[in-house]
Amino acid sequence: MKIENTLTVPLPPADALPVLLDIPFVAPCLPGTDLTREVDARTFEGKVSLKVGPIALSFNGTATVEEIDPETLTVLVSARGREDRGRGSAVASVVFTLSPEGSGTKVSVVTDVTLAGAIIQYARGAGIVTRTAQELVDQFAKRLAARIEGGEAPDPEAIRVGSLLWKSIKAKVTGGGAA
Amino acid sequence: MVGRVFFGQSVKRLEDPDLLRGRGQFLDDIQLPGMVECAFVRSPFPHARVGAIDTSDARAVPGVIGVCTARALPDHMHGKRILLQVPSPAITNPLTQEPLATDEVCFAGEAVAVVIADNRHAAEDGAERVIVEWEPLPAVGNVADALKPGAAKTHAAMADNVAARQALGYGDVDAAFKNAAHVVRESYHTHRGTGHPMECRGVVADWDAVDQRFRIWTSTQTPHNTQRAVVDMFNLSEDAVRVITPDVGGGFGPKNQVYPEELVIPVLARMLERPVKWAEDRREHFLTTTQERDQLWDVAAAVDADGKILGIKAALIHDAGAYLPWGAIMPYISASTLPGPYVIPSYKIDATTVFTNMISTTPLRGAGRPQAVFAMERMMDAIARSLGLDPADIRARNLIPADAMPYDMGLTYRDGAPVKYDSGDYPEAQAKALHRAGYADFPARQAAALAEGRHIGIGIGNYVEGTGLGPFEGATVRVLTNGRVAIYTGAAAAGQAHKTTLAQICADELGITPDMIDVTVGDTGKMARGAGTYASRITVNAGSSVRIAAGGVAGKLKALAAAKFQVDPESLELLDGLVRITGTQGDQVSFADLAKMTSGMPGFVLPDGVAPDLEASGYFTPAQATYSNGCHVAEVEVDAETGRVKILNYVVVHDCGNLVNPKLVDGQVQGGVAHGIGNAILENMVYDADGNPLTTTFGDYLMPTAEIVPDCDIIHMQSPTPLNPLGVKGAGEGGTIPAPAAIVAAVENALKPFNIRITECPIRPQRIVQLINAAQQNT
Amino acid sequence: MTGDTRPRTRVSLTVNGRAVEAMVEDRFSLGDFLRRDLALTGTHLGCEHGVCGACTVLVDGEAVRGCLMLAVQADGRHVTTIEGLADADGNLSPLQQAFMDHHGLQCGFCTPGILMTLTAYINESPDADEEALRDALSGNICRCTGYDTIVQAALSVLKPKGGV
Amino acid sequence: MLAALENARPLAGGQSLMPMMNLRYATPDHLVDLSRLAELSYIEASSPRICIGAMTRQRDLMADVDLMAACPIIAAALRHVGHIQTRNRGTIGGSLCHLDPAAELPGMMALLDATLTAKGKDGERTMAMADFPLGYMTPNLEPHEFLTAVEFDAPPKNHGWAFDEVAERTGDFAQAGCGVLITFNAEKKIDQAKLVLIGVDEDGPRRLGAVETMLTGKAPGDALFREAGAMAAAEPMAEDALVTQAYRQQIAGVLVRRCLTQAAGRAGGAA
Repeated sequence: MKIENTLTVPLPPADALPVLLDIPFVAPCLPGTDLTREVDARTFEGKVSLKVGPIALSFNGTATVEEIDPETLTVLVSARGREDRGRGSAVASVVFTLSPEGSGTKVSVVTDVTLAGAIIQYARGAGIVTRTAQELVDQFAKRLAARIEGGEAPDPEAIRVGSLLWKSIKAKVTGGGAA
Repeated sequence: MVGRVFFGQSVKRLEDPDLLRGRGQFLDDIQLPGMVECAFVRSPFPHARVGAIDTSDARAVPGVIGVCTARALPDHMHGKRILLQVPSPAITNPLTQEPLATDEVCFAGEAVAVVIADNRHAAEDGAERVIVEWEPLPAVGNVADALKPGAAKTHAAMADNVAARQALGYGDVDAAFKNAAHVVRESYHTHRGTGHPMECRGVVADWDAVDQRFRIWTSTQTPHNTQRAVVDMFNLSEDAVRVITPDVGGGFGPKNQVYPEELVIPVLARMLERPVKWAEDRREHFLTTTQERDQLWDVAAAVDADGKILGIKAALIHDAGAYLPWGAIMPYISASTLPGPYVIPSYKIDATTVFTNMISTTPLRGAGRPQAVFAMERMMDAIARSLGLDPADIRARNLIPADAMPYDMGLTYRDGAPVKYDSGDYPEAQAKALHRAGYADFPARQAAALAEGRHIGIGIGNYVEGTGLGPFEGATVRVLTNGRVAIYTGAAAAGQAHKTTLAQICADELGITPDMIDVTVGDTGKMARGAGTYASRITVNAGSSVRIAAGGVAGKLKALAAAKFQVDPESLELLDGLVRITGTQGDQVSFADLAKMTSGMPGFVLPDGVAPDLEASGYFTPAQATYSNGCHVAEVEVDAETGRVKILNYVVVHDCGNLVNPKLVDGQVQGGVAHGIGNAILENMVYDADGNPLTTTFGDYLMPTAEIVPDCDIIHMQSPTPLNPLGVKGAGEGGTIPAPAAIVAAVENALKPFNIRITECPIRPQRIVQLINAAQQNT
Repeated sequence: MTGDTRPRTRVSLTVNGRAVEAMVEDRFSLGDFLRRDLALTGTHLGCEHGVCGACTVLVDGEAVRGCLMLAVQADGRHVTTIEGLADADGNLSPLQQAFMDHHGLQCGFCTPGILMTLTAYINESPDADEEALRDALSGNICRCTGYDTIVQAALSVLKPKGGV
Repeated sequence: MLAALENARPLAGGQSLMPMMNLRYATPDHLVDLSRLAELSYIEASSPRICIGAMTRQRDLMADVDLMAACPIIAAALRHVGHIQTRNRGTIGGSLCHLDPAAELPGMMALLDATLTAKGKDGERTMAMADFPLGYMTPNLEPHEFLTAVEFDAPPKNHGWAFDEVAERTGDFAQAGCGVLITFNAEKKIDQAKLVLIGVDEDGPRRLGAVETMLTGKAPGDALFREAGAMAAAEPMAEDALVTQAYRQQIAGVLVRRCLTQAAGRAGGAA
């Protein structure tokens, strides 16, 4: 599943790049994330907790900065995690591509998530899993932009994805009307 | 009571008294002292490399006794794969599964480790805590993708996804197409489903350290195959491996495989020196029990001006799934089934079997035939449409006439013998079915319904089915010293009432009632050789061998009594457990007394030429398959706005030769149709593009229920086969085979006003609506 | 194995008319408990997610899924299983007998659940017609029979004259 | 007790939670069995305000004569809820809290504008059904809270009603379902129409406010009900691995039209 987002940050690309490489700074922007150990400068262990309706999931895994290309202003981060109770596995690669936009930087975030195991072997839940992944990545982009702009740490608590979605759907229904 | 015959009677089932009281002994009901239970650690990924496996957390779980991975298995198992059951030169990559995957997993659900605990709950807790480093690999999640250039590879080390190639045919197809007045082409797609017996699989193993031998109970259709595979894996003698089938809660094909668990559980029992049980749960069944039916067909028919078929050209891509446990039999059966009951002067088909990263496919009730019949019958409807003829008429013009029997089709069947239809009246079968279904006045009914806004339709499915496959099945019949009779056969039962059927056949030979007979099925310790229950072969093979063996015992009984009474054996008859001089109230001797005398009683001297023990064995080895046939006519109503289909009427004309027990045959047909209804309108095992299974509960994979399946109107024709002493043919799969073709044709016919064409099955409401919407947009 | 920490609870209930008292693992379903602790293996587990109906038993006379009720919830209740359908002398109930007469079963795995469902249903709705019966059966899956002989067996018990 | 325990869940009839636990999707550490709370099992349906205890079983709801007389749509919807065996254990409160997108009872409560009462460590609070779903299978309840009761006004005596859904088999989760309540004024115009869809929105039942407004004051008829169906079919709807948005929209539109037609036919004073 490929999820694409863009965010703009009020720093020129040369200054924005080191920020994206600062995993302890970036990681908490993914809701429900808790870094537990720095393995080396580029590799971190952590935990992502989330709730999909009645199902509480907790992924333990590692995130690694795989490639930094200062020429093309591209960063590749890979992450993989295993759900605590073996209900699934997730493998993700995130490519950040920076380009100047005005005085700031436009960051394109392309996330490719592969989910496997019980959590996705459920046809009726496929829609909500896709939506949850999309929502998490959207939230990540928003929170990262906010953090770079404002500097404050985001709320580390595991989010109830449902409640976030409720607001977005309400907005869609009241604002958007019929499709 | 003289002259009483049980063959042909709907006697009550010998199996029922226990089953109705909850006293069946199914696999999971087995409890042995000191027994432990298992749960497997299975790949979440459809395709991945297996890295390090950390079992330390799992071992700390309360109740967990141990964890075993591929590398912890005994040396002799390393690198060894499960015995390929049906080898064939057509197979380019004869790859079967490892008992536990070592380096690479190729479908979601493939096991890499097993957790042993004091109960299943604790074992599952442990399995949750085994941490495997997976490296996901690109996967093939769809049969249509497997041959595309640049496709992912199902097995990382293989050059492509081709598992087997087969080409069949006869006659001059090119000439036929050149001379054709019409050429009709269509493509078809049939989807995956599976058998879903209500009892999942399971294995119990016990290693006798004193005698150095295994006892293995497994919920299988083919205990001798399991025995062969265990013997092969462990380098043991057959005497050291006894495989026993308890009561089996349904099979339908997938239980005729040998599965990794049937090798892993025994090795654990030997390593731990205590009995070990694994009982599959339904989720595992969805992931790891074999499936079938995904095929892509391109069919072209050359037809003359009168609607007679001149030739058929076809190409078939068959989805093997990840491995080939049963070889490449289904596509071969499909290819040889396509021509069916029709005169097809020339024929050419290329079948390609491809690997995909989904659970392997193996024969499932119908075994490649439902797909072939779907393709052929849909093509018949397409020809009818294209020539402006009635679907019944186009079939009638092409059916093999009864006086052409026996009919050599021109192909070689899977048993190596020519496909030679032995008996049957195909035109009469169709005529009877149409008559019973009220086909002649259907157009009037259809018009009347349409006037009320109701869409009803009718569809036909004809088929011929090779059954009663060899190589053989055997049976031993023995008179016990208490006067009862025992039958032993290797053929395992899974609900077909083998015990009842075989007892009926034996009872007639011995002049007793079936309830005097105890039948033991599916125990390799009781019958050294056997093939198993598949291919609708048991009544033909085991039934005939019981007839032979019982005949041998009857001869022995008479010889002994003749010696005792000093009379000619010809003057004796068997009745109610006695041997007596025919028609007189004179001398008689009981089976029990004769059994005691011949069982080694001191002082008793056997008459000349009579071997000890009142026992005889028989093996029946059929010369070729025997061909059952039939015609199904379905009438349905479709809600064109929601796509919901209701089956209003279902007629089956069924010819499986002589009927041993008509009620049992009716049960097979009715149950088979129910399965076919599932294949037609409900059951679809859905995978995503990466091979992740999505329908893994009974809430998402829809089995037919009581309000879906109508009471079928079953008419039996009986064309006895000359190929076996009973004149019987197989009956277990004919209910399923033509059902998707007939039902889908009926749905299409009901939607005639919308002019849609349905070339796939199952056809579900959403798809029906999509087709209607698409057709309306085009007009 | 060190200190088994798996929680257990004492339950007392009546099973097939017999008083039963036991320590049961908290997480055991009623089906697990009947099969594992009481060796009443006639109740079968076919899916453990509440769809197939093979595990159906009667609790206080009502049909319930044995896989969707915890054993501890059966405390103080009257449970009837397939083993309790025949009378004390082992004579089949009229419904069981009808299944035998009509070939209402093949492999017999789903049969206990179906017999329990129908026993309760026929008791509550003795006037049911075929359509109602089929609706009542919709929570039990049988893969072998195609249902017709099951429906015929049940109808024969319902109909005053067809009964056995 | 719920407040004191970590990762605890209340267990009502268990007909939704138990399958998820057996499949190891849901893994609570503690379950608090509410089924022994006999005082939460009651139906008061003889007065204009109908009150139902949260632990009332679906079976009892179907069998209650007063409820059937006052509000027959509930029993009609319950016929589609699972099977006999699950309705014998399943409760109204359990179904509401599980909040499956396709569940019939949350749909009925949304249709009837029910008020829900929850109890927790801080006492009782009430909320409108409209405020109860927070998102996908997420009820507006704190971990220490559980539902005790629902109440709603009985529909007017001469109301028309209909419930229908599309599912491939009896008892399956609805791919879409629709409930309608309708009343007519003296001029045989629609006085009030209430419509709810289930199974079309991951976040719970969806009332069709715009359709209700459109219908009010109009004379019933096929054209009007077709228009209502078309409006419903234009709503955004959920999509999963098996059912597309387009199909849900189509069947929802069909159900709206059919249910309006049937409900209008049943209403006193209908045209």
